[in-house]
Amino acid sequence: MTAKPHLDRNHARHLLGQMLRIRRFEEKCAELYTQQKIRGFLHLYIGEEANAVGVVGALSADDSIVATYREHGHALARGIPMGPLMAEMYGKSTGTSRGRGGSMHIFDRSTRFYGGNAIVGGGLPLAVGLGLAEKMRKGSGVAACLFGEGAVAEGEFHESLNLAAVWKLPVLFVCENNLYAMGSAVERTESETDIHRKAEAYRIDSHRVDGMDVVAVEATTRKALERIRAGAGPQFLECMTYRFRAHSMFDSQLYRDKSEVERWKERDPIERFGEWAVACGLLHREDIVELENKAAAEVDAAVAFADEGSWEPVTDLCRYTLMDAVPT
Amino acid sequence: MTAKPHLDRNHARHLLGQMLRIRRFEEKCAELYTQQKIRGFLHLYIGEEANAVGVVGALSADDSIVATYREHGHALARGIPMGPLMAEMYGKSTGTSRGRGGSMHIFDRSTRFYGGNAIVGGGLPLAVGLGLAEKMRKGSGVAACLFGEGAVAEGEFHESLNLAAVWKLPVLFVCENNLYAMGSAVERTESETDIHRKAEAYRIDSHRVDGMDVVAVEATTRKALERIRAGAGPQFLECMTYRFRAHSMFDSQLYRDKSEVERWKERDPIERFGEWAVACGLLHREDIVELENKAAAEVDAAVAFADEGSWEPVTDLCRYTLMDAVPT
Amino acid sequence: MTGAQERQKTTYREAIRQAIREALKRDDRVFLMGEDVGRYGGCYAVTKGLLQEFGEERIRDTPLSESAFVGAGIGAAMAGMRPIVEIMTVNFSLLALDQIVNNAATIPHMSGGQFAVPLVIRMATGAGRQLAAQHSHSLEGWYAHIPGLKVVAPATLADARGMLWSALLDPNPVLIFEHVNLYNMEGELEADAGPVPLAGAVVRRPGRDLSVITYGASLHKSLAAAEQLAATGIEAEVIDLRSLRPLDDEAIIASVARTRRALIVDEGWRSGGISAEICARVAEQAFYDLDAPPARLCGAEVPIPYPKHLEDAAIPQVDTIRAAALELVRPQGRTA
Amino acid sequence: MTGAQERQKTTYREAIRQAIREALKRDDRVFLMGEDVGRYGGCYAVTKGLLQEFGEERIRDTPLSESAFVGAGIGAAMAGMRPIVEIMTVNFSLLALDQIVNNAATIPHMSGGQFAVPLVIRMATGAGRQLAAQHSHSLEGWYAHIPGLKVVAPATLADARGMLWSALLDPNPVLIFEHVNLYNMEGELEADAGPVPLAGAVVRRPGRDLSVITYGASLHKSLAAAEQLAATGIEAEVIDLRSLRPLDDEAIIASVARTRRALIVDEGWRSGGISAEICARVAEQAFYDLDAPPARLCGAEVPIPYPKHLEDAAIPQVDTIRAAALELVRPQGRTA
Ligand SMILES: Cc1ncc(C[n+]2csc(CCOP(=O)(O)OP(=O)(O)O)c2C)c(N)n1
Ligand SMILES: Cc1ncc(C[n+]2csc(CCOP(=O)(O)OP(=O)(O)O)c2C)c(N)n1
Ligand SMILES: [Mg+2]
Ligand SMILES: [Mg+2]
Repeated sequence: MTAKPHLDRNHARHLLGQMLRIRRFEEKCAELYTQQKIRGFLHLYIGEEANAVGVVGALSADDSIVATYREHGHALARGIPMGPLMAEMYGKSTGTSRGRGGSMHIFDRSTRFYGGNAIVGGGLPLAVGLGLAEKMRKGSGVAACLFGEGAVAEGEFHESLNLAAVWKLPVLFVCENNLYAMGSAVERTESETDIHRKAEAYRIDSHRVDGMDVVAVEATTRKALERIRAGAGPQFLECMTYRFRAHSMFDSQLYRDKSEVERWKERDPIERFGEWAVACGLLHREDIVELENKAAAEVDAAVAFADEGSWEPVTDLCRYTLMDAVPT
Repeated sequence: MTAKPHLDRNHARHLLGQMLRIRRFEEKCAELYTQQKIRGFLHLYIGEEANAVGVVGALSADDSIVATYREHGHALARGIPMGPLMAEMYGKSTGTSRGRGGSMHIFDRSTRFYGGNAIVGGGLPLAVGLGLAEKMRKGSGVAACLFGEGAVAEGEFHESLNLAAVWKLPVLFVCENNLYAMGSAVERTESETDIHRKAEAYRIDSHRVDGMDVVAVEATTRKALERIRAGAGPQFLECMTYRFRAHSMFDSQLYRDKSEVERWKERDPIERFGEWAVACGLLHREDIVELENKAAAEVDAAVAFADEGSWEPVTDLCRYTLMDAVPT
Repeated sequence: MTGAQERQKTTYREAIRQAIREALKRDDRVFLMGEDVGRYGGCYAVTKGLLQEFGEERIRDTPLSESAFVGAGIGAAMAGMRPIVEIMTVNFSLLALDQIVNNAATIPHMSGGQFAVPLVIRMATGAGRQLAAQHSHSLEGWYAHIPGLKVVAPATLADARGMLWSALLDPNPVLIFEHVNLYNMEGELEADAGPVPLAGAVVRRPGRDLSVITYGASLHKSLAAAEQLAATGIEAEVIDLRSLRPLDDEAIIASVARTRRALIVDEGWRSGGISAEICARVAEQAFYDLDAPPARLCGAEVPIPYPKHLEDAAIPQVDTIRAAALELVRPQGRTA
Repeated sequence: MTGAQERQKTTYREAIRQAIREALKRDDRVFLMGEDVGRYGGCYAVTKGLLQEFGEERIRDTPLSESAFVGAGIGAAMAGMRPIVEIMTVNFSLLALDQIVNNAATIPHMSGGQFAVPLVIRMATGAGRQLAAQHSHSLEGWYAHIPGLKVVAPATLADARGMLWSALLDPNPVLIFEHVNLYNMEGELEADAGPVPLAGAVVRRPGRDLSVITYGASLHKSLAAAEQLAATGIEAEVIDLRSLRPLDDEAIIASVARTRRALIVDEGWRSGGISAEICARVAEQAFYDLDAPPARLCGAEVPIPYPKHLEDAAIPQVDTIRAAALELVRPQGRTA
């Protein structure tokens, strides 16, 4: 881990703070799941926080985001308030999407968060369209699209990369390669496992980065965004990462060794960054304690907010199936 | 054009004869189309004959074939008799598929011809399945799949190549790159126009060949088949070719210059091979005349066969929508 | 319809092209994309000349990748554009179905109303050109099953032009189905013909003896059959549904209540087609008004075959519509 | 059902697994492929243990590529194998729809009967697990629109086991829909329970006052509602369709002719769903036997939402079935 230009104390606090918020939020979600306050599929991002914080943190307000069902981290990094996010996890009407989407479908118009998409690969064409709109309007925004390495096998991945490249659209494709798609190791599902080389088959600039290193992810993302804004067309990042938890809450993890998980945990992005920042004097131990406390307080408040929220009335069940107007 | 080991006089006669059969058959089809004996979409292969003859000619009886709506050449090269083929073009019950498929959907069980498929890219997954069946049964057959360069942008292309490669299936992917998909030049639709390099993104061995040179196509195909039979997994050929005619009978060809067409016609695979074979003493001019005569006679007979054929009774309209048994 | 307007001779194809041209001029958020819509001029020549007039930015030839360009249309619509996406033929739209059903039809509701998808998808549908089983199906009734979509099938020049207009004004994804056999249909259109609402069936021919409920290319066959029936003294009312989702229950039930007999004519497959839905609604809502069971005349349940005689036999024709109407009005044998 | 047979306690999930195991043992042309069917054990744990028992050749984990592996199943079936393809959830099957509709359902007819596609596709369907709008739909009725397919929805342990068997013996592509809420259902099964025909509805509960026509998970809700109705003196006959394509008209009409009232219960969206088709057939074929209009109770026409109260409200429940039955038998207000 090498210090990058912008890494002052404030920024280090920011990065660590964001990762901690995400981690603590999700740990709480796991707990709430066992209490059955959160139901359905819950996909935890624990272990992968450096990617959301590094990538999403590098975006500006006029950029847009498309993510997957494993998107709590991206939503928090984007600045979606934790209360409505937690309320959405509960399915409360005070949630980001009135509770209708739940964990897998966080949407937030005000931060240009175009959804957690639960069809693997299904978000990529949307991101191409967001990029297209931006280009046609001569805006400077970039559409960032995050997906797992499992999506790479889907036809929609292929079609989307080609279309973005042919039309030189401002799209940042970010593959969060955590080595598994549910129980399928990437070596078993991809004939070419070096995913970022696939991007080259579309003549898309492509970079692989250590996804357990928030500083590296952020720096690489910044460079990619600069190239896009300079008109170079789409860019591709492959973040090498690992999920510490099961795929979802229904997964007995027969497909991987505990020892493999343990090995990756040694590279925990939060601990690693914290230790390093303290070691090189960027942060004090007290900073960490303070950030932890803030995160804990925020999570508590979010749970309270979610608990208090009301349920959407059943009479509204069909509302918005058809829209009366385009929201502005 | 360089002579290859197997190229004796007989084989040269065979290659030229096959190409001539295809050419004359299709010229007649164009005529019959204006007479409205053939209807619907008619996609002529004229100019591309070296590919069908080179590729399909190299296959053995236990190999199988999946082609597209531009498949008359492949059907003839495979040995489907011209009479039933022409009857199918008419829609007669004496056609290969009782007339139900017409020009775009030639099927022939006895020669393992698994269809003209008219969904661009739609045949590739089928070929993967044919290869899978063969591998699971430990047979030595190869599934050859022919498609245009337009199919390369489709998701089904991507998914199929990956699956065949991951499972090391005996599939020969043959891209007949005639530079256009309807009116879309490949530079406008592919960010990487060097198609055979795309195959490498799946770690599939890939070769580009001059598709106007029947000898080269055949030799390259043979080598690819050998590698597949030796267990190397799928192989990919890109045949560089050109269609001399319109995409279908409804095409005013606004998208390309006449001069471009003329330039390619100078490389006519039939003339070129004929001239060369005569020049190097493999064939006599009389051979060519004789082959032309044979082709003409065969076409006449096929037309007569088709003309004489009856229409499938309307009472059979729904027959085979559901099958009573698996044909054997 | 202000009678004083200037009327122009044109075709269904031209009417759509005109509608697209006007939309492109009226609203700079509108653009067109699809396979071969530009240089080639569209596989059914609907979009010929538009590239020359509007340029490559707004008339976009796409690679063969139905899922990506339909999905891109959804994304662009969510971001505020007004894309018109052309899919050459309804059979190919199956390649984009994930995007249409899982995204376009779902996101507005699932996001709690935060995002609309004001997208228009046009596609050719139907049999009659001997294009066989991968190019000839009629799946518009099938799409009408999906909440979150609007599905229309203009059968006249005025509707072809005016419904595209309304579709672009609508905040929801609208699928427009253009029957391949209508493109060459000639007729007159007012120079300033306006938008036509997306919902609302219309009586194309009034009659007292039975209601023939239909849409698209079958409308014209039904009208021809009605003429023939009139010669034998039977007056068929012919209803053009125009919209398959939503259906105009009121118009359907009002007509059936008057005629007391309903024949639904539809080129799609019978089982679970749009005719089934109409039949069900008639049975549910007009049960006590009916003098006979509702009847359906649909496409045969087969992949459409290539030869003309079989293709003709596979879908409703003037003859078979007339026969079905006769059977409904003067049943052979069975009495109530 | 030979009463003397040994019966084993098991679950719906186990019954399917057992059926797959037996098929793999019985016929070496049978193999299973799909996402995570092997190492992971299947997303609903149906296939757990099969990889260990049968090995990688016959239990094939596929990449995430629904179109390719479904299409590969079609190709392998055409070449003489007997593949079982698992698609995790019906919503994802939309990605493979081109292969299912344009190839599997079409090739036998289009090739003039030269090729059959003896393929079995299993998928999970339905709501009830709070999985929201991209994982919870009920599209089996939609698939039932497609000629060339057979569509079944086993609702009992015996059917889950026996219909898979029959599906593998069938020369046609068969889609098997397994409702997510049934997997944990417990019951007894005979040790040597045999194949169950793919067509043929069955009366699960006889009754004289109305026919409740349903299938899948709604069967169990309907039976529960029937019990409650019985307490109020109303005897509902409950028909389990089992197969949605073909439909068993004879059984449906016979029941309705007896009870003179039909209520169709179905978790899918109402418009153009399988209930519409049944309603239409009842209206067409049993019109003169009906004492009241046929009625439908279907899923609300929305993408299924995540929260339990809304998800519950979006699909038929015991309460709403009972209420609909009551309304049909003792209508409030309206008289004939
Ligand atoms: C089209 C589709 N197929 C299958 C699934 C079921 N599924 C959900 S997540 C998942 C694994 C995806 O893996 P990856 O893309 O690597 O993302 P990760 O879960 O590792 O973040 C699968 C198979 C789905 N949601 N969509
Ligand atoms: C999925 C799909 N989309 C569009 C079409 C319409 N279409 C038929 S042929 C064709 C061009 C295909 O070009 P290519 O693959 O290069 O083959 P070629 O015609 O050049 O032999 C198109 C767009 C189709 N048949 N299927
Ligand atoms: Mg992964
Ligand atoms: Mg081409």
